[in-house]
Amino acid sequence: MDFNDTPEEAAFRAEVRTFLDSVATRKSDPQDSWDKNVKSETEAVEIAKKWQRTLHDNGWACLHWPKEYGGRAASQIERVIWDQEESQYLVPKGFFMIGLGMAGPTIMTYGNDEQKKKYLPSLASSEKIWCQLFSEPVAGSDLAGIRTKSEKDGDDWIINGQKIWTSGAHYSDWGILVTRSDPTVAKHKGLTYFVVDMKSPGVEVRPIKQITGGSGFNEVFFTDVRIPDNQRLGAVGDGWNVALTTLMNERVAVGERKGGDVLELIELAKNVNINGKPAIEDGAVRNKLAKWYCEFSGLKFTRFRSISAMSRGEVPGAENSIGKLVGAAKSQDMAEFAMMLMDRAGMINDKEIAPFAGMFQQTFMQSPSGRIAGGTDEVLRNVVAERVLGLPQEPRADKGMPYNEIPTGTMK
Amino acid sequence: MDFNDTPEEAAFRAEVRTFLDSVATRKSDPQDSWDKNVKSETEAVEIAKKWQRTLHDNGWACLHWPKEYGGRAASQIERVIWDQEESQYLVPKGFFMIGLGMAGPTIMTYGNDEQKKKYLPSLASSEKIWCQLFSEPVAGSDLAGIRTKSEKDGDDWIINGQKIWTSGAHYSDWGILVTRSDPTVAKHKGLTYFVVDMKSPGVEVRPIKQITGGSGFNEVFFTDVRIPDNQRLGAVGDGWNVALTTLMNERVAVGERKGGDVLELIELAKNVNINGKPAIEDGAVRNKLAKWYCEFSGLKFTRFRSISAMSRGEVPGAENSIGKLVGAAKSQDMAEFAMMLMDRAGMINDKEIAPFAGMFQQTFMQSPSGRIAGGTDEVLRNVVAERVLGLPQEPRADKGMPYNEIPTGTMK
Amino acid sequence: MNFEFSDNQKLLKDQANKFLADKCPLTEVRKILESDEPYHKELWNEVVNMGWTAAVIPEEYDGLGLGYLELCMIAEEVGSSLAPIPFSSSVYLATEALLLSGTIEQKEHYLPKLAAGELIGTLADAEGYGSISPEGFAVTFKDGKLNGEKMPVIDGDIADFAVVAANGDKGTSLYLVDLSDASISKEVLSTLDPTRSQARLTFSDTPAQLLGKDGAGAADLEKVFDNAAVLFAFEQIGAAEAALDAAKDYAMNRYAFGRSIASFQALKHKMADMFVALELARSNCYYGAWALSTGDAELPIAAATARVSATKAMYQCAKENIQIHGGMGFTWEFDCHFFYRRSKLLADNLGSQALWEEKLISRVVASTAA
Amino acid sequence: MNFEFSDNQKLLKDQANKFLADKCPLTEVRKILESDEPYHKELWNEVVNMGWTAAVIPEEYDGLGLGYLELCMIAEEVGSSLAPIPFSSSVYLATEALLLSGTIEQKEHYLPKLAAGELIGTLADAEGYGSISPEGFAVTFKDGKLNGEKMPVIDGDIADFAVVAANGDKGTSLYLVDLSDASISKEVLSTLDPTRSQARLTFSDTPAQLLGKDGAGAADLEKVFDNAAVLFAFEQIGAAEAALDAAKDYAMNRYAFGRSIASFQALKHKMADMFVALELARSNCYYGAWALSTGDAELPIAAATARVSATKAMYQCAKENIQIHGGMGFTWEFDCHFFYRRSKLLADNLGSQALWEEKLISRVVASTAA
Repeated sequence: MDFNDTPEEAAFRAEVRTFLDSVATRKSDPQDSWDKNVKSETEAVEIAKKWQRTLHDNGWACLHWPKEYGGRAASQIERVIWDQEESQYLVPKGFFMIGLGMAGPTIMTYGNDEQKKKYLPSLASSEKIWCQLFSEPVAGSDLAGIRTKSEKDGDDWIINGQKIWTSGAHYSDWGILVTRSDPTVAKHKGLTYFVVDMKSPGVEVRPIKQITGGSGFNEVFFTDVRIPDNQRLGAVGDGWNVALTTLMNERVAVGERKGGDVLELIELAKNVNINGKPAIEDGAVRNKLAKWYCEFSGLKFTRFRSISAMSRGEVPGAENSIGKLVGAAKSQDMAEFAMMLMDRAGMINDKEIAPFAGMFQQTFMQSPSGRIAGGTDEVLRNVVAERVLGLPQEPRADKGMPYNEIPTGTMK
Repeated sequence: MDFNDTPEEAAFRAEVRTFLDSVATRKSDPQDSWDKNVKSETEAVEIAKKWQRTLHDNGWACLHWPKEYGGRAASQIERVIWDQEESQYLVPKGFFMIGLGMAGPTIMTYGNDEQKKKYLPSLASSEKIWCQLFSEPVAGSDLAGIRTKSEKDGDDWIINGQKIWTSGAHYSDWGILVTRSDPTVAKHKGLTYFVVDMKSPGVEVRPIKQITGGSGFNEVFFTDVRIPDNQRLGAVGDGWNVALTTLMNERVAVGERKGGDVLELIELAKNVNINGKPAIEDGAVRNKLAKWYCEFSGLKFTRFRSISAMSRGEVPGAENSIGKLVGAAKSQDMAEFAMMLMDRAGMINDKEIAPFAGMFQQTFMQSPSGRIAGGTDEVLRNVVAERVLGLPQEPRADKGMPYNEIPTGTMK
Repeated sequence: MNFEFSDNQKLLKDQANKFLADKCPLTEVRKILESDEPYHKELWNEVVNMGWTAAVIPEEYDGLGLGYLELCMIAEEVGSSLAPIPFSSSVYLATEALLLSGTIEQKEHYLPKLAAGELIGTLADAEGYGSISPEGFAVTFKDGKLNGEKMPVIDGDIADFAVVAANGDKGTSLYLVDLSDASISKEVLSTLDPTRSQARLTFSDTPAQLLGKDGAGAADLEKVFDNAAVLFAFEQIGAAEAALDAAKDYAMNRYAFGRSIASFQALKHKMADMFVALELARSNCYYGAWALSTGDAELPIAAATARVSATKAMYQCAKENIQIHGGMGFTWEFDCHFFYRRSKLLADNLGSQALWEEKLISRVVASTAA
Repeated sequence: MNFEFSDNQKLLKDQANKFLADKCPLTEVRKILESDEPYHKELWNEVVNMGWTAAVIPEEYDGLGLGYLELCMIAEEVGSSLAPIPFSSSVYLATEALLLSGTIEQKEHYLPKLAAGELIGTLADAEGYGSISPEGFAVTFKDGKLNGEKMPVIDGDIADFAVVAANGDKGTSLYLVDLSDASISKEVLSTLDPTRSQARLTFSDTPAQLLGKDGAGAADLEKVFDNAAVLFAFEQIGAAEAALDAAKDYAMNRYAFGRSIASFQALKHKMADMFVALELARSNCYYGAWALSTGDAELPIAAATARVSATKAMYQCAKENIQIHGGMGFTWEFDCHFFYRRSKLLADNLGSQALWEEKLISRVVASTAA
């Protein structure tokens, strides 16, 4: 039991570091951010594309891809090492995650030769940014319940409907899209999967304003959008299986959550008074801090165990749901508690005034989304119960029912 | 808003008190118990029967029964007042609850004239003690899933099967029994309800030892027990509706839980040290005490609201589930916490040594049953969700399925 | 036993409910949230016209002379509607402080104007981060003048006058301050709930007059807070119930896997737990209302119990309402965040949960020693 | 990174598992629970034969000289089986105290006998109700004699010798006491978990010898407890996992409403929460094991973290195992109560959760100040 790299891992890490040192600037302070001085999203996208091209030119763009598609066939642990090292440098992150991480592998599995030739090189060379068009207002946890319609019209398909929670839709070139091509069969059977040109006529992107005031996601409306049949991935009606392939390639996050964890809360507790003495001296506060410290520590070492498993060549399993399940609720509870310690001044979110520049207030508003996005608390408990503990699924009320006969509600 | 009786209630209370003063001894200390010097259960049953006859002779035995059956047609609030007053005296409680509270009203509703004549007078005069034979090892929360078989044989029925959680089965004269007379129809449709003579050949009663070491309940085994058809209540196959009538008459408990509530915990916290000072000075302890005090107080005033509703003539609803749902978990958590405060000595349950004569240790072992008996926490949450909030039931996997085709497990 | 509000009190509640449903649907709350307006002036005027600001002010001071039980009914509805008005500041805090400690002259001057809505009052105690310690306020009073900074002051930018807790010659005392005085500098603060304004007030030789006995400020403040705690608690359970109702409505009508999501145990039990928290808090609030209305000696315990359980219930209902709404719950477009924001505002505004838990348990322990 | 036990360590764990499944099924635990026997003598002899009591004792003292990682693997299985033997007292406490503070002579005398199972040791610190305060033990040591009462002492009626914390000339020190000495009176205590015996020991001029530096008892005790905390925590997660497995098995095979009760979300999510608590505790235990095995400076924090989270996880799994079993869960006939009893024994035996939470947070706060 040790925390060190194996010799192979150490060698890989050294190689990564040497490369990064040659092309990027190391952070002088962990709080440093690559986009500190970036003025607009357009500029950010340009910088990201440029950086991705540098990676590509040096063979680091799609390191987990098979070698035949220009990748390095990197293992899970090598991806972790890359992430750990890359996070030390002032370089853009995330713009190509959907394309390289999800669309690429799906195309490798389901694309025909023509499609592979068309999409994979521009993905690898990072000329194009991709987005994911799966969730709909009526279909969140129940993804197979999507409604967006695809109808065959000659050699094309006509798409009508609405997608939601699409990151980067407005600056993406291509999207991966799941549609309902046949509403008269069971819900998993009537889906068809496409690649869609995001600049097609009839595609309208609207940002979603979140309760934080910011907007990281979009709604995407499709009105008579035409997609040529040669942009279909997989057979007509086989969209559910294609989508599962995409989702299985969703990146396992083993990174540490940033901002407002228990050590910051301890700092706060040293600096505010409660019931006439520093909060850190109050038994109730200490009790909560002990609880959160145990969770903080437990999550950290659960990540270490995951990384170790990857290092042994194992694929991380559903245990990883724990990170988000525990972490999201903990973030919310800690932020609420931190504000409580600030007492009457807890609501102030002015960065100039609030402790930690309003980090806890920001977390308070941001954290509800952590308990929902990427699987609600409830879905994650199902995942743990079913996939880890092997407990049975609930009977499905809509099992085998034709999609257009499944009861629906009035709420979106 | 006030805590006082209405003039009518005050008059009734005075009448009750006058009567009780005339026939019973008032407790000098609230901890006093009527069975302090009682040597055996047989003796206890005798005392109870004698007391019940006194009540009967004075017209107080079945005060909520209609006048035509010898009752006083008492209202809900009058029953509460009776209970409040009776609890101040050294008199036996509980032995006739099933008979007077549940069997009697069921017979009034479903019994024919002959049955009413046969059972009601001896119930009212309290010669006979009744017990309830509903739950089975395979059917707890899912009561309609019972298996005990009844088969017609001439004018009799032959009963085979097993019941469980029957209080007082060993000293009862009569039992109310739900059986499955037809396993080929849907589970709610194939039930038939009987009155059974507990001294019949083939009835075997075995006490169930609980984790506390005590045994308040029994298993009852039926082996070819004969019941004459004239002891059937309601139609063949209508047992579920008869049973529902019985259950609707299950007494709404508005009494206060005894033993080990927050005020005792405060006393304990004053008297043990934790981290070098009296536990009561520790912020974490105070925080927990505040939480439990709020629950204690919330439950108390929820009871007051229920009593007020009864005083207005309303029938208490499913809101009353809250008392047990919150109270049972609170008992368990407080007992665990109390033992934690005692630190290494927490496990000692010697009455001579342990604080409060081992009350918290006793509660620790007893309280798990509080979260299960009379509806599990989970069932009570369903009750609140469905009956109070009006949320939909879950789809039933066994809906409409013949009983003998419903999947069963291997665990009892 | 009649541990329930009277039919007349319930009628008043119904009227308040209808009035606010008409005048203050959540679209009106949204208007204030999305604008720079510190509060909803038209609504405030309507509320004044309804006589709510005059409710417990005695008739001799042009009030309605109603009891606290009536005011509790109004508070529950104000809470339920999330009304963006300085009701709690002016009615539960400033008016209460005057009723409790004002001289006849002070009452004659302020109460009729408070009743008529000509003045909005507030109370300024907090001095920055952490809980206040009544032994030592940094704001000082000397020779009729206040100096120092209060931060945050709820409705400090709106109010015409404030009851200010400060350190005078004999220790903590309360003072009445006209907030239109030019010596005061006011800074509106950015907060998570812009539907209730908060400000920083800086006093520089600001004229002030003593309210109540010199040196009795800590004790007076505690009494005002106990009264206000019950009223805040009613606002909190009103809002908690509204959040639970919103969750229920959404869940009933949202389908997944071919059934209403309200039929899944995870959500059913979550809502059952919300209801349980609310119901316990409600019972404690009734107890608080009884103690407040009768001036019973149990008020300090009853008020703290109501306050603590209502604070928890509202936060639980507000945060789980978002969760039950799923993705929609964290969109700006849906209203869930209004309850979430307000839950923290009401929780922290009168002193935090930790503070009230400590008050509660101190008082309970003291009562067991007697 | 290799934050995992080695294949050899896992093999040892597998062997321990098979051995205990064979020698100590729950029917054997039941035997002790239902008898007057204070522990399972045959099992203890078998455990000694397996060499487990000799595991971390160096070879020079006739031990196996294995590492703590190996002992952690054994501890997890001992915990999982609920073995009714004085393993923790003799191995985690008495042996650790000797390894840490014994003179060569003391080690030569005791360690080979502990390794061979010829002696059972324990540690006596508690003096009645509430947490111990290391500043002042009431038991005193003077002129080679101990006087006073220790209560409760785990395995105090079984053990051949005890490490006793007492107040000597230079303050708190540890002493070695032969428990067969006629001056000691022993009273077996009635407790909620009779599968692990507890006693009151009264010393009357009982001969004792110093263990470790005179006056260093508090510090030495803290070190012993930190080591033991990691080992206790492994017992706790072993038992927690066994309770979760029992709940799962029962729920999978018990049907209601035509389906396995394990398919109801209320129970699925309850078991998911049990698993989450267990998994976080396990990760913290691994951290503790690493720190213990390497003697890292982070041990005090790691041990407390492991201890606190394992205590919580075991209690949660044990109590919810009963709940998932429904009515059967509170029958004597089913085994659920074994886990419930043991969860509290292990929780309170090494100092309560409150004590360890306080240790944890003191240490974390101290580390952030550095």
